Amino acid sequence: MQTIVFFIFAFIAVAAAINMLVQKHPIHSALSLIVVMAMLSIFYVMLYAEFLAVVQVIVYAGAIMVLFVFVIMLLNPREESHRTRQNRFLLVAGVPLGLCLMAEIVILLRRAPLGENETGRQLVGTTEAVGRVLFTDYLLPFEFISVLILIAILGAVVLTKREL
Amino acid sequence: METMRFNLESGQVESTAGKAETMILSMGPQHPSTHGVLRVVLELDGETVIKASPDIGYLHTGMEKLSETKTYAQVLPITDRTDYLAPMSNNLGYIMAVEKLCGLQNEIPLRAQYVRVIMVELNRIASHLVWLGTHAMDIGAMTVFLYCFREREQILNFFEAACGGRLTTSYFRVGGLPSEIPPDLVPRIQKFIKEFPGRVDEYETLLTKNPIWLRRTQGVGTISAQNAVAIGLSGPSLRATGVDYDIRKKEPYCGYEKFEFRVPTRTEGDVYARYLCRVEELRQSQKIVQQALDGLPGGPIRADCPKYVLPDRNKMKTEMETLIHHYKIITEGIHPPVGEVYHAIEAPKGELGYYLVSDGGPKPLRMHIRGPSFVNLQALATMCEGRLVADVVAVIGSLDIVLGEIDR
Amino acid sequence: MSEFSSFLLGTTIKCIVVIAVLIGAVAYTTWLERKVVAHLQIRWGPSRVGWHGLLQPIADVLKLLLKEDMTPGQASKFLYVLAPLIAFVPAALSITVIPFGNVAHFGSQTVRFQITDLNVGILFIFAVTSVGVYGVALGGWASNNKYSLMGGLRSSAQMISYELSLGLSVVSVLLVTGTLSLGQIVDLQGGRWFGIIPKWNIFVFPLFISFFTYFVSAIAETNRLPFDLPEAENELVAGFHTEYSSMKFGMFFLTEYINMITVSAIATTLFFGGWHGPTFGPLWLRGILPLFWFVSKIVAFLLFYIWTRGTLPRFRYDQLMAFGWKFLVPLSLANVVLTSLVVAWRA
Amino acid sequence: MVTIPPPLENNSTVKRFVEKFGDALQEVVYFQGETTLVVEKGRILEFCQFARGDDALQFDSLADLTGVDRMPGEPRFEVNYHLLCLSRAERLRLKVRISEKDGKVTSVTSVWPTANWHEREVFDLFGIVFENHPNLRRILCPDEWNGHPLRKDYPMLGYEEAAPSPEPPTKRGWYSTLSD
Repeated sequence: MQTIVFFIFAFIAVAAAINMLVQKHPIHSALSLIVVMAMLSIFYVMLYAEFLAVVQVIVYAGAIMVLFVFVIMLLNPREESHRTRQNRFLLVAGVPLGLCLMAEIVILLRRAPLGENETGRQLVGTTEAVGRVLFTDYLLPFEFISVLILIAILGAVVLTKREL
Repeated sequence: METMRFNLESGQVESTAGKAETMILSMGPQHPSTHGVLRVVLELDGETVIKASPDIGYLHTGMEKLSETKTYAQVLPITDRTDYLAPMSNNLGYIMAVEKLCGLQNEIPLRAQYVRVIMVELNRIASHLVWLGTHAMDIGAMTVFLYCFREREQILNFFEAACGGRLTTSYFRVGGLPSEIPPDLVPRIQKFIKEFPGRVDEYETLLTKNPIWLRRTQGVGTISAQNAVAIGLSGPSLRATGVDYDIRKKEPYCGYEKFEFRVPTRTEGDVYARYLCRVEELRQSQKIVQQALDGLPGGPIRADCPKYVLPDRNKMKTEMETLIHHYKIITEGIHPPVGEVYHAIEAPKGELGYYLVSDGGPKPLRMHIRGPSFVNLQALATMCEGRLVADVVAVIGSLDIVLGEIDR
Repeated sequence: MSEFSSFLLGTTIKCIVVIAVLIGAVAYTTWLERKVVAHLQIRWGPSRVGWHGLLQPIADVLKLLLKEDMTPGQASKFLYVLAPLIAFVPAALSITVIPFGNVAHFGSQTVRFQITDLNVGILFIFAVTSVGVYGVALGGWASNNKYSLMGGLRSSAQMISYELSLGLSVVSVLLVTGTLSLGQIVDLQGGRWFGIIPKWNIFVFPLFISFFTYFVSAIAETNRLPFDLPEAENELVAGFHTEYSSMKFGMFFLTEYINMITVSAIATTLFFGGWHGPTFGPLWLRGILPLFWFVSKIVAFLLFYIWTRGTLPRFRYDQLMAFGWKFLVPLSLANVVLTSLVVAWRA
Repeated sequence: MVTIPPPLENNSTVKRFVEKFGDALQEVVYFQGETTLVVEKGRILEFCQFARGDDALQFDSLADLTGVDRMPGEPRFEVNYHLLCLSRAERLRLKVRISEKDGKVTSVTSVWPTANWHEREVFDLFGIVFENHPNLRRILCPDEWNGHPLRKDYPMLGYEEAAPSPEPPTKRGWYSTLSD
């Protein structure tokens, strides 16, 4: 049962991802990306990580992508011409990078313990587990990231308010 | 991307290269808040208005041309249809211009003058009520609109009782009134006028100190007194900038000098100031109507001037000469002397001027209406520059325009 | 019957019932709004179709269904059709985790008046509603109309901004109750202090501030006056749904009212004890009464909504953003800190 | 020297104009309490500047500006300027007479910005051209309208062609966005 559901959603996710690349209009690409995000969140649910699933939707689909769509709507670009597609630089840099990424995934997958992990189920994705881990083991990185984001926010404010 | 754009003011085609990309928004002529068929072409940067150019003429019906083919009496119903929210004021403006042309200014009996003042001031209240309702609605407060219409309805009923028409009254006649007012009208108006200040309080509770209302109106659409005069603003919009000019006070007509009232002025010149001025005018008009009702004299309602004014019907049946005058006026119309006059009155929206040129014939050679809305609307561009789209709506509302009068 | 299929059957029945009731509720919310606003404005409101216009909503739905469904020529067709759906589905989804009533016993059957009690219930609602923005934004964009576009832009900016204070104001509740599950949050609000004051969250010390921030941001999230800028009819004609007609418009309309109901339901759940209220009488009445209390609390909120609509003017766009970012967000942040201190002191 | 009608003999406003302009003042008319100064067409701008700027006059407001077609009289057109002094509540009419052949007068928008729309209206309805007007386009009639409706010879019935009139090419097109 679970496997069937997984494959259905996995198929949708991959299709949406491909669609994102293929679509010419930025807004269609952005929407496809949102579909991918939604599918990812379903995978999280299937992994018993409800908190992550929900946060995935709130943060990525609900906030970040809204901003993307907002900006796209604001600029209202036309359909992308084919020019960028034929950029040689993309070919030269993109293919090796893609291969690297692929290799990484393969290595990671090979290292990862396959099969169901009953103990991991309860511990990884719940709100409590995430909170506990964040505020104990990973407190320092967590705080660092907060400061980093704060700096980014300040930077954004300064950039937009430059004319004042 | 370099885009060429037609500049509405200079008439030149300009390049937008190097400037922020702007959007042209054609607001109107079908738009809920342009009070009819006004079209404002807005050049927007985001939601900020870079330039607002009013485009008028969608309601141009050629009233001035039409008047040239009608006798002086026949022109009267046309004047109702200019500012259809203030038909009485328009009737009065036109009739007074004709009276001036005929040299009847000082012949009008007192009773007629008082009734004229009552009607015109009631009309001012009605017009301001529509303004208040629609203005509040433009800013999103919808309830005020219906409250205002409740009172306006009563005023229209009074008009109906007096002349049979609610919106197109065609009430006054050269030399006085067409007929005596119905006997129960005075007590009815008395009753309404007594209740009215409470009603104004009601509107004010909803708006005057409402923080959202204050934010939407204060400091919005500001214009300085100097600019206002230069651009020709008149009426409450002018007085909101601090220029104390009310034709009723400065060039009294129709016996306004007999009434005690205050001309409200503000100095801020913003939407809120215009709002306060008009609301105060509601109260002052109420006072004037009260005084006029209290002091309503008896006597004739038409001037005794057989050349221009229809004679008394009973006399007509007994006196040959009167019958001839009656016949002449009915068949040919009146023949004012050759000359030209401009008569301005204080309409609810500002200076309403009627310019009449007579060539001695029964039809005016030229009739021109100086509509306050037409001139006031010119200030829109200045007031909206650099503001937001929502402010354009607030400013249009605060100018209190009627397109029938702008396009004529 | 296996556990799974009985779960499936039960949930399906609940879903169908809830959706049907919800749509009916929406229809009669519109009736309520028209009637109440009318009476605020000294007029009658719907009065011709049925007794006191009670059949008006049905007539409205029929009208919407039978109207010509137009698509503007230059619109982005796919997105234009998709947008109302994107708006509608999340709105309907978010009702799933709200507990309407206590566990009731009908004979041998035990029914819980809640479709599902997720342990991240409140977050789920946020997640789902945050997707609803796309409906409005895309609807505005896809119509290829400048007014719609401006409405869409306004709404996406507005909804992101107010989601922040909405989320922050809920955080304080979570701090006090210590759970994300709406079922548990309601359970914790049972009982009374000193026998009279119900143990509702609104009466817990700093939480009335969060209720304030929550409700104000919620009004903004649902695009209602005084925050109805995305559709501000006096500036933007009809904002993002200017070009929509027939049932596509109906979907947006439904969405708005479902959102109102959802927001009221969440407010009831988080702050006003959910379905808690005095119960008495026979067993079936005890099962039904919580439902009644829950509904009456929602209706009270809806009436408040309608009241504000009849009273207040509309904000201007920049004022709205300033209000959100400069007042509500700092206030709810400060409230989170305050609540944390209170909770820490109590522990 | 222009003759001044008796009621205006002691009128300070009229005196001031007579002192300043003398011959350029073609006629002084007094009718029903209104003063009209008929002004030499070429000097109307000077008159207006003086009327507005002079300390004794201070006609700071232009209440109205309109045209009259006196066909078949000659000169055919008149343009009337209704000035208003807000501080003294005094009104004054300036009038210029324009022949059909000429059909031009200087714009007074530089003196009173409010003249802008009034002059556009007179241009639209009478076809009188206001020189140095910042934006002389039709205002009430559509841009592509033929003829000037308030002229006495404008056809009132049927589909006759309006008499062609001298006018600058009408600027058209609100959008005219020429891309690239």
